[in-house]
Formats: sequence, C-alpha cells, structure tokens
Amino acid sequence: MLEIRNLNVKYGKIQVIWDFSIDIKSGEAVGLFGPNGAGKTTLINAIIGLVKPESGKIIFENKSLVGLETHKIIRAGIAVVPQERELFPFMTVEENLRLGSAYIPVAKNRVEENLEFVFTIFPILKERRKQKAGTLSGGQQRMLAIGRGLMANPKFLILDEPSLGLQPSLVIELFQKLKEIKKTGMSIFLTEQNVKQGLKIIDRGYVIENGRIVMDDSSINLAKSEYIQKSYLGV
Amino acid sequence: MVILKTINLVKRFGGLAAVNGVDLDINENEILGIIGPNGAGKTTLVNLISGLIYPTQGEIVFDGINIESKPAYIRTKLGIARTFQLVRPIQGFTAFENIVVGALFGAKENLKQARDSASEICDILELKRRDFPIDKLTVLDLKKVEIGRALASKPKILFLDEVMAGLNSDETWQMIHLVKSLKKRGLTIVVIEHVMGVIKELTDRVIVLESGKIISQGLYENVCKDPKVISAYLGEED
Amino acid sequence: MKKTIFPIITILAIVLLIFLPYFIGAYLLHVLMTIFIYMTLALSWDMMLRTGQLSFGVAGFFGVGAYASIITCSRFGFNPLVSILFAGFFVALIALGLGFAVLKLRDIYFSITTLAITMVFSVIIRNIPKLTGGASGKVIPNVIFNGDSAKTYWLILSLALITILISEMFNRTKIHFAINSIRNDEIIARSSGINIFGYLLFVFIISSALQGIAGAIYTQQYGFVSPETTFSLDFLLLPMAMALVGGIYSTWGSVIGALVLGFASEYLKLIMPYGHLIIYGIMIVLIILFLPKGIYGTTKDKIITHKIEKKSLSE
Amino acid sequence: MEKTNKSLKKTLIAFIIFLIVVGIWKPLALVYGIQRGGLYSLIGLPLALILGIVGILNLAHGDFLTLGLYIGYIFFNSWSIDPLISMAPLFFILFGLGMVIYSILIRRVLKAGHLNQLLLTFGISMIIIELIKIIWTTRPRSVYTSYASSSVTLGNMSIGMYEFIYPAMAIAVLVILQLFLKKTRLGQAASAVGQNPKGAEIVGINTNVVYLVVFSIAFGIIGVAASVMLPRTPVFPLSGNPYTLKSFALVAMAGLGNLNGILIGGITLGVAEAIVQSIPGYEGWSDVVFFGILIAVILLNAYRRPES
Amino acid sequence: KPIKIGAVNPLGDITGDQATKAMKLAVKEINDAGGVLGRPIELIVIDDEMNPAKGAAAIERLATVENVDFFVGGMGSGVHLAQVPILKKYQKITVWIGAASHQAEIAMGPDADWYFHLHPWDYQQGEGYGVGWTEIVHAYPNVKIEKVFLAYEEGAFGTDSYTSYIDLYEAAKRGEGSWKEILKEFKGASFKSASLGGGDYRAMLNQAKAFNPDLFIWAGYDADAIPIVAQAKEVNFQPPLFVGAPPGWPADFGKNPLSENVILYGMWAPTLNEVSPVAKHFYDAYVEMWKEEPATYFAPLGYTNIYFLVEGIKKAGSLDKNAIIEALRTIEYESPLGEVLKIEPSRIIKNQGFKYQKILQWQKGRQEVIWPLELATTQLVYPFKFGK
Ligand SMILES: Nc1ncnc2c1ncn2[C@@H]1O[C@H](COP(=O)(O)OP(=O)(O)OP(=O)(O)O)[C@@H](O)[C@H]1O
Ligand SMILES: Nc1ncnc2c1ncn2[C@@H]1O[C@H](COP(=O)(O)OP(=O)(O)OP(=O)(O)O)[C@@H](O)[C@H]1O
Ligand SMILES: [Mg+2]
Ligand SMILES: [Mg+2]
Repeated sequence: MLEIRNLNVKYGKIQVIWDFSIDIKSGEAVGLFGPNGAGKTTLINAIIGLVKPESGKIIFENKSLVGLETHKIIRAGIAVVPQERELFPFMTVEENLRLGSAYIPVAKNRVEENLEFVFTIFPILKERRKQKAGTLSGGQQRMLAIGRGLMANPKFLILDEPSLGLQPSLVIELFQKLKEIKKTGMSIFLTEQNVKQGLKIIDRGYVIENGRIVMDDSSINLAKSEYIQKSYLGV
Repeated sequence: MVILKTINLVKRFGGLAAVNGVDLDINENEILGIIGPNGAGKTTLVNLISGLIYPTQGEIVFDGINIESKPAYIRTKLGIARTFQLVRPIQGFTAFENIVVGALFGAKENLKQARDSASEICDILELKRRDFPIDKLTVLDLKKVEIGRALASKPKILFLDEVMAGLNSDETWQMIHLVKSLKKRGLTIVVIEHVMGVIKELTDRVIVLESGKIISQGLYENVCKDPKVISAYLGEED
Repeated sequence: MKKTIFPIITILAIVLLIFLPYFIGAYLLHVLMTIFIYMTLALSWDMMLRTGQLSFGVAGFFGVGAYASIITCSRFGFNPLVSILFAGFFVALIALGLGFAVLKLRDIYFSITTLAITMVFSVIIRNIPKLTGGASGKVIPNVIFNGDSAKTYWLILSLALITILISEMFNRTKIHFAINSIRNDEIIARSSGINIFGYLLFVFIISSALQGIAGAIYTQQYGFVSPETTFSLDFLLLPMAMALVGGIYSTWGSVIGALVLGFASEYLKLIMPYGHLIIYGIMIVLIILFLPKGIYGTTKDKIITHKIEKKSLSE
Repeated sequence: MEKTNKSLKKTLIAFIIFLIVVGIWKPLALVYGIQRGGLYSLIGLPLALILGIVGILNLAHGDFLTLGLYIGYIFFNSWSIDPLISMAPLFFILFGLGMVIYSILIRRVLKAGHLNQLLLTFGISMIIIELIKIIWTTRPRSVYTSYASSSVTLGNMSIGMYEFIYPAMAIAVLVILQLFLKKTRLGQAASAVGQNPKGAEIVGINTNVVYLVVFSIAFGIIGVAASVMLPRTPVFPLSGNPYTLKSFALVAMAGLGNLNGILIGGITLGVAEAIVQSIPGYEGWSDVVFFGILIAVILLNAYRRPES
Repeated sequence: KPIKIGAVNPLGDITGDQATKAMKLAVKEINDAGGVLGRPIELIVIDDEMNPAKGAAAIERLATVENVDFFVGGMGSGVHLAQVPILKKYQKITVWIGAASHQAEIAMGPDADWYFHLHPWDYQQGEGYGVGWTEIVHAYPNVKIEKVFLAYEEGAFGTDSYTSYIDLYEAAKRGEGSWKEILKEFKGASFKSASLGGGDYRAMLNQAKAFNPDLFIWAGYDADAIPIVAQAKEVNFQPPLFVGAPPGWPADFGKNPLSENVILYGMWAPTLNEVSPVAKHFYDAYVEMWKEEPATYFAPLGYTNIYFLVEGIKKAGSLDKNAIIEALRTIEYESPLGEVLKIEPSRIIKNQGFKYQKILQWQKGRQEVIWPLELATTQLVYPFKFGK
C-alpha cells in the first residue's frame, strides 16, 4: 500500500533521514520506534508532503506522493494525527471533528456516523462538544486530534505518538479500539514512546536512530529483543 | 513543614468547575505526585498556584503568606517555578538563553551571574546543544530547557507538568535521576504524570484529582489499589 | 581579534560622522539630517516592536514633541535646546499616562489604538488655535542655530547616536531578555518572573520620548508646525518601511534601512524626475519578497545558519 | 457560547436604542449617519474578511478601492455605462485583480507574518497611487448621474435617497458573506485556514485555493463598493486611501473575525460623526468623536475580555 | 555659459507638473530668442514630493551642487515654510508662485528684499473679492449681497480663508475695508474635504440653508467641487450666488450639468484668450509644446515666473543682485493672466506680485470672466439655479 524507497530528507544542510525504505501492506499495522530526534516526525511529514524530500520515492497505492500538496495526499486516503495536534483553537470540539470529514471524499457523507464512533471512544468529547478546542486540557486535545484523524475514514492512518498525555485507562482503550479498526482493513502507521502498548497492536515494527533503520522485525520478536527491553520497556 | 497550602481552592470556567474545593498541603522537600484523569484539573491547579489565572474562590498560602492575588511574576520571584505541559520555549533565543531568562528575572541575578548559573544548570541537565536556536532542538532538549528555565529561577518549589511525556525509557530514567538529584538539593517538587512508572519511582506521596476534587491520597502503592482510582483513571488491562 | 576591531571601527565611524560637515556640502548634510531623523524614528519604533507591540503612534508622538517645542519656544520663551528637552520630557509624560490604558492591548488592537490616538492628538491641536495656531499652524521667527547646517547636523547626529546607543543597550542587557521573552510568549515571560507591564511601559516611554525629541528637533530645524505636515503619516510609514527593509529587532537593521531607503529616494528622484516613487515602491516590494527578514536580518540569518550547520555536520 | 450570544443581543439592543434616541433628537443626523456608516461598513467588510478570517493584512485596501473607482470611471467615460450597471463587470475585474495580486505577491508573504504583509502592501499602495498619478494626473474626475442627487422632501427636510444604497449593500454583502462562511464548504474552510493553516492542510483543505478565493472575493466586494460610491465620489489618486485607516479602525472595533460587528460599528461611528457635525461650531471635532469612540470600545472590550 | 535658474515644484501634482511645463516653455522661448544678456538660460527642476524636508533639501542642492543664480517655483505652503530658512541662508533672488499662506510671509519676515512672491496671500484674496463683488453689485443692479456664508475645509487652506473673512467682516462692521458697502451678515462652518477622507457636506449645507445667504462660498479642494453641488441639490439649497474657491477644478467639471452657473474664484481661465493676446499666445504655445491643455492657473503662473525674472535681469543689464532687485521692483510685466504684474509691498514683505484673484462663472462648460469688469468675457448669470 505504502512504499518508501531510499528516502533522504534534509533540513538545510543537515540530513535527518538517511536512505530510508519501508513497505506497508494493506491492513497492516506498523510501528516506528526510536529516541527523540531520531526523525520519526520528519518521516511522517515527508509522507504527507509537509517537508520535501531530498531524494527517494514515496508511493501510495501505485501513485507517487512526492511533490504532491498535503491536502491531495490527505484526500487520497491518508489521515494523520500530528504530534503537535494542529487543532483549530477557536472552533468548538464538534466543529473540529466535522472538519475532519468535511473535505475527504469518502468521509463527507458519513459525518454523523463517524462522530458517533469518535464519541464512543472519547465520551468526554461528546460532553464538551460545544467547548472551544483551545480551552481543552492537554489530554483532551490529544483525544480531539485522534478523533479528527478518525473522522476521515482513511485507508491509511498515521498516528504520531497518540498516547502522549492520555490517562492510562484511555491509552489501553485507545489501543484496543485501534486493534478493532485495523480489522476493518485500515492500515496503521504509528510512532510511540509507550512501546509496550504500541507493540500490542502492530504487526511489525522498525526502530530508527539518527534517521537510519537499526532494527526491523515482527512485533513478537521486537518484544523479545534485549535492545527493546532495555531502551524502551524500562519504566 | 508545609511549604505550600491551598484552602478550598475553586476555579470555574463558565459553568465548569475545573478545580472544585481543593485543600492541598505540600511539605517541604517532598516529591508529591498529582495524577488524575484528563481534564481533572491538574494543570489548572498549577496555573492557579503559579498565578497565571486567579481563583474564583479560596486561598493559597506559600511560605506563610497569602499569594492568591499576587501576579505571576512576583510568585516566581518568591520561589514558585513551573514547567508547561506543552513545552513553550522562547523562540528566537537559544536553549542557553532561555535558561538565562529564568535566572535573570526569577532569581534576580545580573547578566554575568545569570550566565554562570545557566551554564551550571546546562551541565546538571546534560544539555548538549545549548547554543542552538529553539527550532533546531529535539523534544528531550526542549523538556530540559523547560526544566532549566524553571530551575534557574532558584525556586523553593517546582511544579513539573508532564515533563516525561514523550520520552523513551532511557530518557525517562535520565529525568528521574535528575528530579531525584533536585530533591537532594532541597527542592520541593510536584510532578504531574500519566506514566505510572514515573510516579511510582519518584513520589513520596500521591494525590488523585478527579473533576476538580481530591478523591484519594497517600502512598503510591496504596493509591493505585484504590478502586475509585482504578475505575476513574488507571483502568484495567485485559 | 574581532573583539578589538569592532570598537575601533565604531570610534572611527563616529569621528568621521562628527567631522563630516567639513568635508561634504550643505546638500548632502541636509539629506543626512533627514535620514538621521527617520533613523531615530525607525529605531525607536523597532525598540517597541521588540516587545511585540506594533505601534502606529510614531507620528503622534513626533507631532506632539514638535508642538511642545514650538509652543514653549514661542510662548514661554524657552531656549530652543531647552524646549527640545522639554518636548522629550512632555512626551514621556504623555506616554506614561497613555501607557496605563493602552499597554494592556495587543496586536492590531494596540496598533489601531495608537494610530487613533495620533489622530486625536492632531484634531485636538487643530481645534485649540489659541495655543497651537490651529489648522494654520505656527511659525517661529528664528530656526535653531539660525540655520547653521553644521550645528543642526551635530544636534541631529547626537540624537541618532543616542538612539543607537539606547537600542544597543536594550540589546545587550537584561532588557533584551525581558522584551524578547515578552514578544515571544507572555505566559512564559510572566512565569519566568518578568514584570511585563513594567517593561512595556519603560520601553514605551523611552521610545515615545525619542520620537518626541525627533519631532522637536525636526520642527526647530524648519521653524514651523502645522497639523497637516507635523502629524503626517509619513513619519509613521517611512520609518516602518526603513526598519523592515533593513531588518527588524536589531539596531543595524534600522540604521541600514534608513540609509538605503533615504539615499535611494533622493537619488532616484534626481535620475528620474517623474515616477520615481514607483521605482521606490517596487524596490520595497522586491526587498520584502526576496529578503524577507530585511537586508541586515537576512544576511545575519544566513551567517548563523551556516555556523550551526557547520557545527552539526562536524558533530 | 451562550455568553457571547447574550452579549451580542445586549449590544444589539443598546445599538437600536441609540439609533432611536438619535432619530428623535436629530433625525437628519440619523439619516446621514446611517448612510455614511453604511459606506464605512461596506468598505470595511472586505478588509474584515481578509484580515479577520484568513489573517492577511492589506495596507493597500483603500488604494484598490481607488483603482475600482477609476475602472468604473472608464466604463462611464468611455462607454457611457452607468456605475450601477458596471458593478457586475467591476466585481469580476477586481476579483481577477485579487487573484493576480494574491498569486504573484501576497502568496509569498503568507507565512512571513503581518509585518512583512504590512510592508509589501505599503509598497503596493505606493505603486498604485503613483501609477494613477502618471496615467490620470491628480485632477479629480467624476461621474454624473441624475439619480445620485435626487431627494424626497419631508416637511422642511430634503432627504437624499441614493446613499441608502450604502447600508443596503452593506447588509446584503454581510448576509451573503455570512452564508458563504457558515454554509459553504469553502467558507468553513476559510475559518479553519485562518486559525491554523497547517491543520487545515491536514484535514484535506487546499489552503492555497481558500486564500486565493477569499482574497479575490474581498477584492470583488471592493469593486462593488467602488461602483456604488462612484456616482457620489470624486475620483482622484487618493480617493480611497483614507478608507484604509477607517476600515482597520472598524475591524479593531468589531473584533477580529466579527463581521456583524462591522455593520454595527460602522453605523455607530457614522451616526456619532453625523451628530457632532450637526452641532454648529463643533464640526471640526467629529474626528475626535470617531476615534474617541473607537478607542473607548477597544479598551472596554480588552478589559471585559476574561483572562485566557 | 548659461544663467542657471533652479525650480522646486511638486511634479507628482498637476499644479507642479503644469507649472514646470510652462516654465520650460518660457525658457525655450527666451533661449530661442537669443537668451538674456547674451547668455542662454538653464532651468534645473527638482521635485519636492510635497514633502517639506525634501523641498528644503532641494534648495540646498540647487544652491550648492547646481550653483544656480535664482530660485523659482511654488505650490504648497507647508513645503515652502521648510524652505524659508534655507532660502534665507543663501539669500539668492527668489521668485515664488505658490504658498498663499500668510504664515510663509511671517516666516520670511520684512527684511528679505531678495524675495518676490507672486501669488496673492490668503488675506489679500478675501479683500479682492470684496472689491469685486462691490463692483458687480454696482454693475448689476439686480444683484444683492448682504448675507454671506463661508464653508471652509478644516485644514490650513480653508481655515486661513475663514479667519481672513472674519477680519474683513469685523472691518466691514466698523465701516472699513473692501466689503464695507455690501456685507451685513456673515457666518461660517467647516467641513472635511473629500481629499482628506471627508466628503459629506450635508450637515454644513443644512446650516447654510438655514442661514439663507445671498452669497455662498466654499473654500476647499478640487475634489470637493462636484460633491458639494450635488449635495446642495440634494438638500435643496440654492443660494443666488454659489461660489467655489478651490485652487483647481476637476477634469470634467464643465461637462457636469450641475456646474452650470457655479461661480469660481481663480486667477486665469482659457476664455482670457479672447481678451488678452499674451494669454492667447501662452495658451497656444503651451498646447503646441506639450500637446495638452493648461488646466490650472499655475501653468500661466509658471510661465510668468520665468518671464518676470528674465525681464528683471534684462532691465538690470547684469547679474548684480541689487540691480536685479531694483529692476524687478519697477518693471511692469504684461502677464498671460490678463493683468499687468507689478510689485507692491504686502503686509510684511516688500515684494508682492498679484493682489487679487478673479471672479469667474461656469457657463456652458467654460469658465467665463465676470470680474475684473474690464476683462469680462461675458455677463453674470444671476440668480443661480439647478438645472432640471
Ligand atoms: N524544521 C526543522 N529544521 C531543522 N531541523 C529540524 C526541524 N525539525 C526537526 N529538526 C531536527 O530533525 C531531527 C529529527 O526530528 P524529528 O522531529 O523528526 O524527530 P522525532 O523522531 O519525531 O523525535 P520526537 O520523539 O522528539 O518527536 C531532530 O534532530 C530535529 O532537531
Ligand atoms: N479556559 C477554559 N475554559 C473552559 N474550560 C476550561 C478552560 N481551561 C480548562 N478548562 C477545562 O477545565 C478542565 C481542567 O483542565 P486541566 O487542563 O486542568 O486538566 P488536566 O487535569 O491538566 O488534564 P490533562 O491530564 O489532560 O492535562 C478541563 O475539562 C478543561 O476542558
Ligand atoms: Mg516526533
Ligand atoms: Mg494538564
């Protein structure tokens, strides 16, 4: 479904992603782990066209994404839940969510049904549907960002550290729901610091450091790996 | 000895009571953990104490004086420092200069002193890219800058609002050691985290907020077995 | 090496500027005087901008300073130099009073309010003819130093140098850290212990006083005031353009901007009597499109990025 | 939410009472005030749209109005087309001009922030004014239509009818704009883009098109304003220039993003001005009242606004 | 070696632009005729951009870089005020055609014998109209002028007219001054000019209507001309004499039906061609050289500016300053404005040129001269009425 070949990304003269290649198949959930500054967010931004790669190929459903504007990539069926949330602070929770569907061809007729779905995962959002997004608590904003991503009925969902700032019970719930969603055939691409939870839903995972893949294995093997145990599952 | 105390603290936003009658005692040189569901009012509580917003009702006593109506910058000078849940370094400054700001105004140092204490703090934090502008830093660096600026104001009490969120376990350990070393230097520290491992590892005592009220408090081991806390906050793993 | 060269260059430049009247003619001197007046306005506007407050009150304080100087001179017999100082003091006082009301405002609300205040100043002055001469303005019989170019030049040069000095002080002391923090994030500034209102008021008073003094000197140079010319929005728009063309948030940006635009407008006019303002406008548009941070700002940025990249690559 | 509704209602009621009182006290001032205020609002609306909704600062606003006036003048002078008829082509010509200006200039300073937009549009303003001077000189031109000075007589008052077109057009434009912003996908996208362009791209909005369309619509409205003004307005290089400041004043008074406030604010200022002008001997103070009310409203709003 | 004359004009404004063109025409004519004192004339023009500091710097440049012998030029009073200190510094012979504000006279002071000011001062103009209207009342027995209403723009230009009218009114009440025979009641109101963002005159017009004047004058700018008549029609205000006193008129005022029989104050009109050969010569030569019509009286004034100076030089026979001053004071120059220009002292300065403006009337799209009666090109149409 998504194929990245020999991707290189630079900010100015500083290279952040080095010769990066991965494949994600339809209906597959893939995780991306790595320390801060490894280049995870940069990779995501490259996929959705927010940064222009130096070289390499990004192909989604046989179509090259390189050089395409972000909104075109999104409309092609990729949704993203950004690390920085990127909400509309002066709009209400509901307006934010509706915007998640409004401009996506496959989603715009399914707004009500999508809203209900998001509200079942995050009931607090339903309670606060008239509150301005900018006044939500940190965790509530994260929920809203995830909810907005789900509103798009994507074929391919990218989540950049979705559990950041969520209360423990919600993290568990969120990952359960993602597992269910995955069964409907959606592909998921996930970066996470909560590796323990992350590993539960992914099929395969990559570990990157300094912009290079250092490990690439199934989730079971990753969970067993000493390296992962030590660096990511400690606390 | 109680260093900071809130009495029946209330903050309403329109109809919503984000903090709803909180009586809090923070003891000198302890590490207090505050946990609770998203939207429970933790950040609001810190905002009230640090003076970014003013309470609808109630008192805040710090070091024996009532501070609830004092402006934020005075409270910082008195010795209350905090970090922000969403890191907010000052753009246009380098990491180092961000920390200098804290020393200059929070600790009322002159430029030279402030530079000295800032580099000392950078050393303590093991902050490497200190001459880099903010937009070229990683999340860990930014969190360190955030703590560094708070520390530079030479506080008596330090509020850490989710500073560990988004760190991997190596980095989290680093931070835990750091916070512990701060305690050794005599600081009182309040940590807010959703990562239970951190709370367990760090805190002397935990308070659980829900809907603006304290629903449980005590040692971590006890609190996390409290059914109220489990149902409202921790959830049960399958 | 760099540390020792810089002060030497500065001192040489200042000495050169002081002795300039002995080398260049009255015309160039006059052009320079105008440029220095605008430079002062640009820099003082930039000082306020560094706190994040975009002031549109430059022409207003300039005008009030001009009137204060002319009126004290002609009605109360002040010595022109004393009247100039008085104007600065008077404008500072007004800024202090206004500051309490308007410095709570932000963004365009602050900008528009300061502009509205400028308008209010000019309308009030127009409507109290007994004191101000009303719409028709007021002239004084003798201009400062009896029109001696060199002395007037030295006076204006001192103002410009003092402004540069203040600006550099703002950039090299605690104040730099305070106002930059305020501009970037007030919440952080407050919780880092910065008295935001205090600093805003301080900078507002200083920059307004400089604008008032500039107005006073300018008006003493020509010996008249009138609401239309003295409160002209040129005294707001041109300094702003100069600061932005040179590069904001820095001393040398405004200095370079004032020199570039000041000389350009004079030169263009001579080679192209008709339509030179179009070229001037196009020049401004091109600079902002291709050097978005201004001449000085963009150059400095390039150097800094270069340094950092070198450092990261070597890491 | 409820709170803003309530305060809107309060403002509206106070506004209507104000108008009624003025109507009884000085009926002519009310008429003149509503007409003038309608014009301020009509010209202020496009600025409010591009500054308040998508956050572009345009210092050449009034000068594009001037350009519109000249184009209307050409239609009248060269082809004898009545300004109210040339309104349609004018809308499209300015719409097109907006597209061009946006695509080749404004687009490049979108991310650079307000200050760069300020300087860019200052440069544009200068170029427009000087170009006009070269082409048409500084001599005013005008368009004569018999209806523009027609009036009806009520008692001993002779009331001009034409200028009621200003508030009428302002209301029409406001209603259409509100419908556009609330009901159309593009309109909703405009608010999203104004608040967070990156967020907007992420939900699939083509921000570039939104900017382009909103900017061009605003220009189209400037064209409409120019046509309805033309029968009553002299056309010279600085015709529209003073309206830049007045429009910014209105936007600041109404609050960014508040289009309804532009109408209420515009008419309040117009009426207040007209009252002062109708008091013999105090005509010269009308500007103080205009800016005084403006300052008072901005300060009041600032102090009423709760902490963030 | 040419004799250098330095001119400072606002080239971006129609007044400055046409004055400059007329100056160039005069220079060309003089040089074609062999120059003066056997030397050609060189005219160096600098734009003042209507900016005081720029206008002042231009004088410095002309004096020190271009080394001119004389200064000419004109227009805005604000710019001129800034030039006064510089002019005083160099004390070269200066012949000025703009700056009507008495403030300029105050700034120049009584001692500047090298300074010649051709345009009537603001206070002289009001005085002149008194002379004019009195003569008109005598010549046209049906014309009555007792109540005068002055509408003035609130800037320096309008306010200065108003204050001078107040002085004239006070004098008339004492039985003095040029208005003493006719003026019985006077009232004024200000308005904001369309050129400065105003343009709503109706409050002022209603005041005027309530006063019911015989003579209504407005002192504003060219941009006000059409809207004032249109709005007067709207509020149904039809004074028997409807006078506009702007420094220039809009491009198509004559084509506008509302212009019919509006009276104007001015120094010149193309109709003067019918009564003055100099005017006709100027007009034809200007059109020939520039392929456009002179549209403001600053064009013939600019022409006059050069000729007057050159006549002075000719008469002096040398470039000696005192000789030229003496010559300029005594020559009589037959100007294209229809009048003979000669120097007399005004309130403060010694060398003032023209004293009065003319009274003209728009008739069928043309500005016809009504007064001075000896230059009249047609009869006054009275009373004023809006066409249907
Ligand atoms: N706009 C930018 N300009 C320059 N450098 C950048 C920029 N954005 C990120 N970087 C640098 O690129 C590297 C990778 O950053 P990125 O945000 O992709 O990491 P990440 O793996 O997502 O880390 P995190 O866990 O902190 O989110 C870091 O060193 C960062 O400093
Ligand atoms: N300005 C405001 N207006 C309205 N409601 C607000 C405002 N600020 C906060 N709230 C609400 O107050 C509640 C408390 O928010 P707070 O940020 O304190 O939560 P928190 O405990 O820090 O949550 P989290 O763990 O998600 O950070 C939330 O429900 C939030 O939506
Ligand atoms: Mg990241
Ligand atoms: Mg929080």
